[in-house]
Amino acid sequence: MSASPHVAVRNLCVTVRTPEGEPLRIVDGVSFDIQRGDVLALIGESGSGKTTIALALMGYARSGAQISGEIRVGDATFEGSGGATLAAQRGNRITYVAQSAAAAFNPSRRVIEQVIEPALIHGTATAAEARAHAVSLFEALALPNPKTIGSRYPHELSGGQLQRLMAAMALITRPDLVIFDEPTTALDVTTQVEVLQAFRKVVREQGATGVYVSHDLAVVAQMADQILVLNRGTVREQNSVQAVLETPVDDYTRTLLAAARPVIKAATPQVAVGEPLLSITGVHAGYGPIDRNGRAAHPVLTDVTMNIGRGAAVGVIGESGSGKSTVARVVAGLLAPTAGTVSLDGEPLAPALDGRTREQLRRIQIVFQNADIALNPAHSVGEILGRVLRFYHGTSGDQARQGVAELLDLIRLPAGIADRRCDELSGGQKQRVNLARALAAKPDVILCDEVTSALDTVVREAILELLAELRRDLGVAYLFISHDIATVKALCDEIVVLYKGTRVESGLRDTYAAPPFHPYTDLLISSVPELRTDWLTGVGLQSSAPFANLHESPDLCRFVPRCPVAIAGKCDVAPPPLRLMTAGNSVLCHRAEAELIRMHP
Amino acid sequence: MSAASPASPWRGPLTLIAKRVGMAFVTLVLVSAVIFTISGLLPGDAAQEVLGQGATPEQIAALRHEMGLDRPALLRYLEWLKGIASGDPGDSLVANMPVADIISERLPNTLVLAGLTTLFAVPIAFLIGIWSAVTRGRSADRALNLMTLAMVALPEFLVATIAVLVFSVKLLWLPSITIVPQDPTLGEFLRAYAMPVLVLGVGVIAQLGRMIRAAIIAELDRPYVEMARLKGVSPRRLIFRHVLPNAVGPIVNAMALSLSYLFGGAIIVETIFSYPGLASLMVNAVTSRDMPLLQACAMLFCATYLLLVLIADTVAILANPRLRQG
Amino acid sequence: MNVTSILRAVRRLPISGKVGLVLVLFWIAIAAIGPFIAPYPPGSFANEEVFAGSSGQFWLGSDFLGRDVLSRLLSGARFTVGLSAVAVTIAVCIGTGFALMAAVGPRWVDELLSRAMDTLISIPSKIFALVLVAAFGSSLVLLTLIIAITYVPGNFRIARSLAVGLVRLDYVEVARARGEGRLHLALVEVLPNMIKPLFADIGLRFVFIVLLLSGLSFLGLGLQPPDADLGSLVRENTSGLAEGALAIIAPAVAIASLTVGVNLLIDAATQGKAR
Amino acid sequence: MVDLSSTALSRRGLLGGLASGLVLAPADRLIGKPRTGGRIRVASIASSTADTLDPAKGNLSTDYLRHYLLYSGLTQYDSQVRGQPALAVSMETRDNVVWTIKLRSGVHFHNGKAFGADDVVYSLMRHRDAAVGSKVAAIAEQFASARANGKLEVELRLTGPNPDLPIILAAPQFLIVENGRRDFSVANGTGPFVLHAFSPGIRTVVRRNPNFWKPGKPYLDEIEVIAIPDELSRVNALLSGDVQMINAVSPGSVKRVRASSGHAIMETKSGLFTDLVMRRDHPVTGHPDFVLAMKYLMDRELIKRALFRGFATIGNDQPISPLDPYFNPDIPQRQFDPDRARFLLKRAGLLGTRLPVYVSPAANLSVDMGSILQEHAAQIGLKLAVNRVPSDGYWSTHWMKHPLTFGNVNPRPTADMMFSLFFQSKATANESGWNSPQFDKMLIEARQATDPARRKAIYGDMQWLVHNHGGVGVPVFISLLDGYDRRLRGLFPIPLGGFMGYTFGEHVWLDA
Repeated sequence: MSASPHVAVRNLCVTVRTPEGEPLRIVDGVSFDIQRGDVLALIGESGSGKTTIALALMGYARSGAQISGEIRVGDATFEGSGGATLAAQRGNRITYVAQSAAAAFNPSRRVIEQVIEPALIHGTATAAEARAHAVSLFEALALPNPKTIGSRYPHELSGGQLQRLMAAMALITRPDLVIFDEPTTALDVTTQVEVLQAFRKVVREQGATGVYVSHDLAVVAQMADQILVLNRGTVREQNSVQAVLETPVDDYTRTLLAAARPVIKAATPQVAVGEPLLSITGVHAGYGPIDRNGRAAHPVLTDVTMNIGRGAAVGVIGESGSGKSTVARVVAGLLAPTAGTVSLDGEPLAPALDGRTREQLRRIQIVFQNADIALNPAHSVGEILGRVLRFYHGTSGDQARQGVAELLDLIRLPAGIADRRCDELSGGQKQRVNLARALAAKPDVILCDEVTSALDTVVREAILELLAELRRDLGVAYLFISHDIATVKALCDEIVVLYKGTRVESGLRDTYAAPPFHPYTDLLISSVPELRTDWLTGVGLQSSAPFANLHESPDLCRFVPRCPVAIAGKCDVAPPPLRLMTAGNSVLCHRAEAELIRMHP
Repeated sequence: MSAASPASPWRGPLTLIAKRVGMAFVTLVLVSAVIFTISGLLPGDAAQEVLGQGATPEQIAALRHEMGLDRPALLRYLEWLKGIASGDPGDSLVANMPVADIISERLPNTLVLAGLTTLFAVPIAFLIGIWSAVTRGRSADRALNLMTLAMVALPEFLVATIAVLVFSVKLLWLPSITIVPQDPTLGEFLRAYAMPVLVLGVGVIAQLGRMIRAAIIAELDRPYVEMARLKGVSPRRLIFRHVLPNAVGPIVNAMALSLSYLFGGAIIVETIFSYPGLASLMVNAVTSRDMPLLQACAMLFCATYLLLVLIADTVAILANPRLRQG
Repeated sequence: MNVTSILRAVRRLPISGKVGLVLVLFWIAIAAIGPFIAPYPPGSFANEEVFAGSSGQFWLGSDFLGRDVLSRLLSGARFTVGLSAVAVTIAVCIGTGFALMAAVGPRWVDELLSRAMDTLISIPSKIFALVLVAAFGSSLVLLTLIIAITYVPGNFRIARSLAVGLVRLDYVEVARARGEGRLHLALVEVLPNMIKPLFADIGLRFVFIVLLLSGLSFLGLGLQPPDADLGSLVRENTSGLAEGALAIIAPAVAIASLTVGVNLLIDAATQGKAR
Repeated sequence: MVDLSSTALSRRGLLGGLASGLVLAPADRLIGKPRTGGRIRVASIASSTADTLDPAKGNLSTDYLRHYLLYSGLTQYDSQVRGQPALAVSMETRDNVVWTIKLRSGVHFHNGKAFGADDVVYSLMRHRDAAVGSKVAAIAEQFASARANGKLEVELRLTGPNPDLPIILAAPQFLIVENGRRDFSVANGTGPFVLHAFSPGIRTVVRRNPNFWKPGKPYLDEIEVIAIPDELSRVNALLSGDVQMINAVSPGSVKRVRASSGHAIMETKSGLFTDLVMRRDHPVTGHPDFVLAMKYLMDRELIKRALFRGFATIGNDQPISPLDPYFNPDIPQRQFDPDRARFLLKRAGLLGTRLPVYVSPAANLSVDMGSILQEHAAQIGLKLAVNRVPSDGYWSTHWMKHPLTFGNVNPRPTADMMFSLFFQSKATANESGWNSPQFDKMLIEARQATDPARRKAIYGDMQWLVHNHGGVGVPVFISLLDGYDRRLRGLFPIPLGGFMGYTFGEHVWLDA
């Protein structure tokens, strides 16, 4: 038993049918073994077949797909009989943690019912035993209120909590094999660390064999023993984590590794001189009806101020819910601020679209994150770009066609693409077109809202490259919004950190290389996984927040409930001051510069 | 994210429902105005219809005066509105009876027919919808699909007529008109209602079955279903425990529309089976220009529709923890 | 768009979709050329015998007045297909137009239109049509308008929910941020993306209209004689049903094949989209 | 001295009245002995919330049916539409103006009250009270006064001579109610059945009146009257055994009913007709050539054959049917002659005229007649547009209000009523707006004539006048078709309406 691997896959192929009815292999001749107690990472970009392989281990293929080849997990095989099939082991001996727990939990059932359901339907425990086991798993996974958290509904819980609850569900039957399918991709970095640590802890405690599917090498480095690099359904390289990270043999692996270490793209950081091009001053904004005090029912931004110089690139970083996208919407005029102003070249802009001139609108362009919904699928690329040319510049006919061709050239796409519809393009191509639409206006500033977040690492690299080039060649300024500090550092000269709608820190890029930081910035930076296997062990989880139970107040520092260094009698009573650090960055904190430096681990 | 609202857990749904009720009242008043306006455009009036072919102008004028039809329309409308507000829909112009009495005589008939049809059709619709959804794209689904299509596509009066010819006239199994004897036995009762329920049921089953199929299929594509499959959940448990609770919203909505159709739209079935329900009462009110009765029927249909939609929304809200908790 | 892509789309249809397509094309052709190939004028009393069976002279026999069933069927199909098509077009233009107004317009426009449509939808459609026909008469034009109005609210509901969903999408936001007017947003950004799901609704609504029209004919509110839509043909010949007269079977089959055909085609087309 | 149709009443000797229905019924229907017991359900064509228990308000056939079940009249119709004695045992007059009506004794209302002269005076004179809303108020205008002479005699004085009074009083509206009765939420009559249940627009259930004044009658224990407006449903209900008798069977359904071994059709030839009304006050339809052309354009044979399957009698553009004793058989039958119609129209310069013709289901088969007329007109170059309008509102808003409409005239018991209601210049329902002083004069003359032969001659001439100059085209007289369960016995036609002139209740029995 110990001699043979726990999982053995030989020549696995998965075939689907194209809309034209032709067969297409999305997994082609994949073979690997996993020893009992080991974690194998399947890594690759979207379309590499990594999830398909993971699902095949459960004898499961998404609709219309055909599995062939040999798969053995423990005693069960794909084509086995009775209880010895992979399908019969689903949820029992083999379990699964899905990518988006928010979507994979049934929204209308209480979490605990779902967590213990596998144990009940497979008869591995009574309801009472399963509940007790679940609570112990919740504890092990560092979930708050482990006894009661299960009685809540999925929508009442955060993404990180759900992801851990899903892990508990996967472990409730004490399985032999757990499949993690991109379990942290949808999470904020700060949450990701906690979840990864919880996962690693329980996997080790349970001694389960694991398959970890991810596109993120740094994450995989923390979790896996072995790495299988996949590209378009074939194996490019299989080796231990250490070996893959340090001595990759395959070109593709090297590309992946390179993309995972973004390099700084900006040519020369330009320091804003004189009047800024765009200035955002004391902006408050929110959604819902506005009350008598001029405050929105659901306030998002509180007193946000930042300037963007001509040709500058300012990054805005924060986790989900930080209000970073709202900044772009306010600047673009899509959301009128409840207070504060946005000025262009010193001239205040009307709060809403209606009051702005076409010229003002032209000078500020916005690019959204998801090109799938940012480009109208009913129009061709030429129509989308042509419309902007006609709208702002009155170009039409041959001139417009010429203009479209020039734009496509600018974003490195062939001119022939103008006649195609967006849904015929790849993700990267779409994002380029998305960008070109903004460029067509010949704007002074482009608001980039998470434009690289939905892309694979390699494609992301290329888009960042393009953005840097365009800035250099056209002198256009960026307000670059992202949740990923590495991306922002790669492109921007100046970075603003938002937390729950307040600007907690701002400064030039270089000030983010070393402390002093705002405690939240510190957490953000230290949460980014690094390409070394011992990173997760090294990162100290600052779980001790003295004011964890303090209710958030708009007047106090919003970060207090999570802050490990909050000061009693200060942070919980008075609004924090804005301190200018010697490096030039300003930080919204009660702690002085020296304290902040000292506190950095 | 984990925002547990400090207010009562019922505040969210209650304000939502209160808002709906308010809108329903606005709609009711609008309906009454629309009906009153349109009915003003109908040729002839109740006096002429009552007196018929041989009436003299003097007789008509006298009756018109007696019925109060010689007063301005707006005045009559406002008076009617006042009456309705105090719960009195007035007297029928034609039958010399309070409208409330006439309606209360027919209402149970309509409710029984609609109720029986619901009891008959809804389970079958669920069966068809679920079966069709789980066999999506396979031959069972295709066959069911074709069947429900044919059921939707045939005019109701044709279905009714053919059913009567087959079951009543040729086979003598079932009565061709719906007359319920006084104090019927269960057998008599079911026999009397078999035909109209069958005919009405055909349309409802087909419509609702297709809606249920669509609602389930929409859910089947969601990630939690795949997750449940990967947990080893059996197909039956998958549908009943996982999918249906989430598909409740669109399904109850479709059911509300079907029920409101059964309540007011059964005119053809009522005609063919000579069944004294509310739809034929309203048609009767139109043809006899009995405005108070017409208005009352329209109000009733509209109120029922709004009520059913409200119930459907409420059920959907209660079934959805996110909405339930505001 | 072009011929080859249409052909390719046709080839991709499942068998049921192809059957549906053939039926739909057949009825469109009949509606277009029917009256020209009819052997007799639809109103002429060509046969002494009423409810005659099929013969060389009268392929589908004669009706309750001894008129040629085939000729009446050919002209009836034109009315049914034509009237339903026009009515559905009007209904969809108004319903979708309102829906777009509600979606891109200010909130009060949405509230106002939604209330108005709720008002219309809460009155049972057959009774509503009946009152309107009683009030305004049932000439071809009025009948078309009345049927169209009856189906506006249904289309509005669906189109509005589609449009409201689309208006929130980023590409509409981008166009708005660009400074585009509401008309552009509605017609260029939103409308083209509603067409596919709307097409499914249009098809279903077409079927409902055919059925409503025959229901109205049943209640004696259909077209003016001697014109008759397919439903009226069934209705006026019901006395022949017991003897199995072709005069009633033929138009009944015609209605069924038309509505089933349209549904099959839509089903196939929308399922193709989902895949 | 008295009018032909009232002779039966004037001869006291014959008036046993015990079984007048039996005596008058055709012999072949009477094979087998009447049997008491059983319940049946009958379906009429229409009912609505306007259904009433007040005979004066009776408007629809279902009302007549209900009222004849519950109430009795002074006289009642026989199969020749003569007025036979009922609650009156005799009606005597010298001048057709003052009538002495002797009443039957020992008759009781359903509530036990004895029937007497006061009830008759009240029942007759209440029609003159506008508040009652009587449907026959116009006819009752001729009742100058009524006076009770003791308990069982009434003297009725008319405003002018009317020899037809015994026939008129058999009409359903003149059924006798209790003196002073205003509340008609219940029915208290002297009729063969007692009200058991009544829901307007839904049903009427009546049960045998054990104290009915015709001993032994009625035979049935219970009759339920419902309405099934849809003809096909009505026939189906008969064939499926849900009802035992229906009226207004369409000619197309006769074959089906006859094919069933348990069911039969009773044809009642009647004076009912649907007529094309051409208004005099319109330049086109008032043109004599146009009127004549339209009469020639009526394909009566086709209408009889296709629309009525032969269950009709060809009409001759005048309202007196061949059934009527006053029918004039000497007027030559007008034939379908499109050439002549074309010639007439051409002569009048009216070819190519466009005219709408209003038809409605309210006027029996006018929709199909209109279609036929339109088709034939089109062939000679006259463009008629058929404009079908719903039944409701037809009589008040369309009939007689457009140049070309269709009317529908129910059988009337007397020629006088027919002429005075529909052809007299001043009549409200003078459909075509015909104005012939000569005709009006002859109408009065006939009323005053005491010699039956003289009246017949005058009525004959009046038929000539209408045939030649009247503004209506009468294509056919329509037979009334009842369908019934063969076990139902004792039926015979009374030409005033289906269901034996709506009086079938007291005559029929159910064979076991």
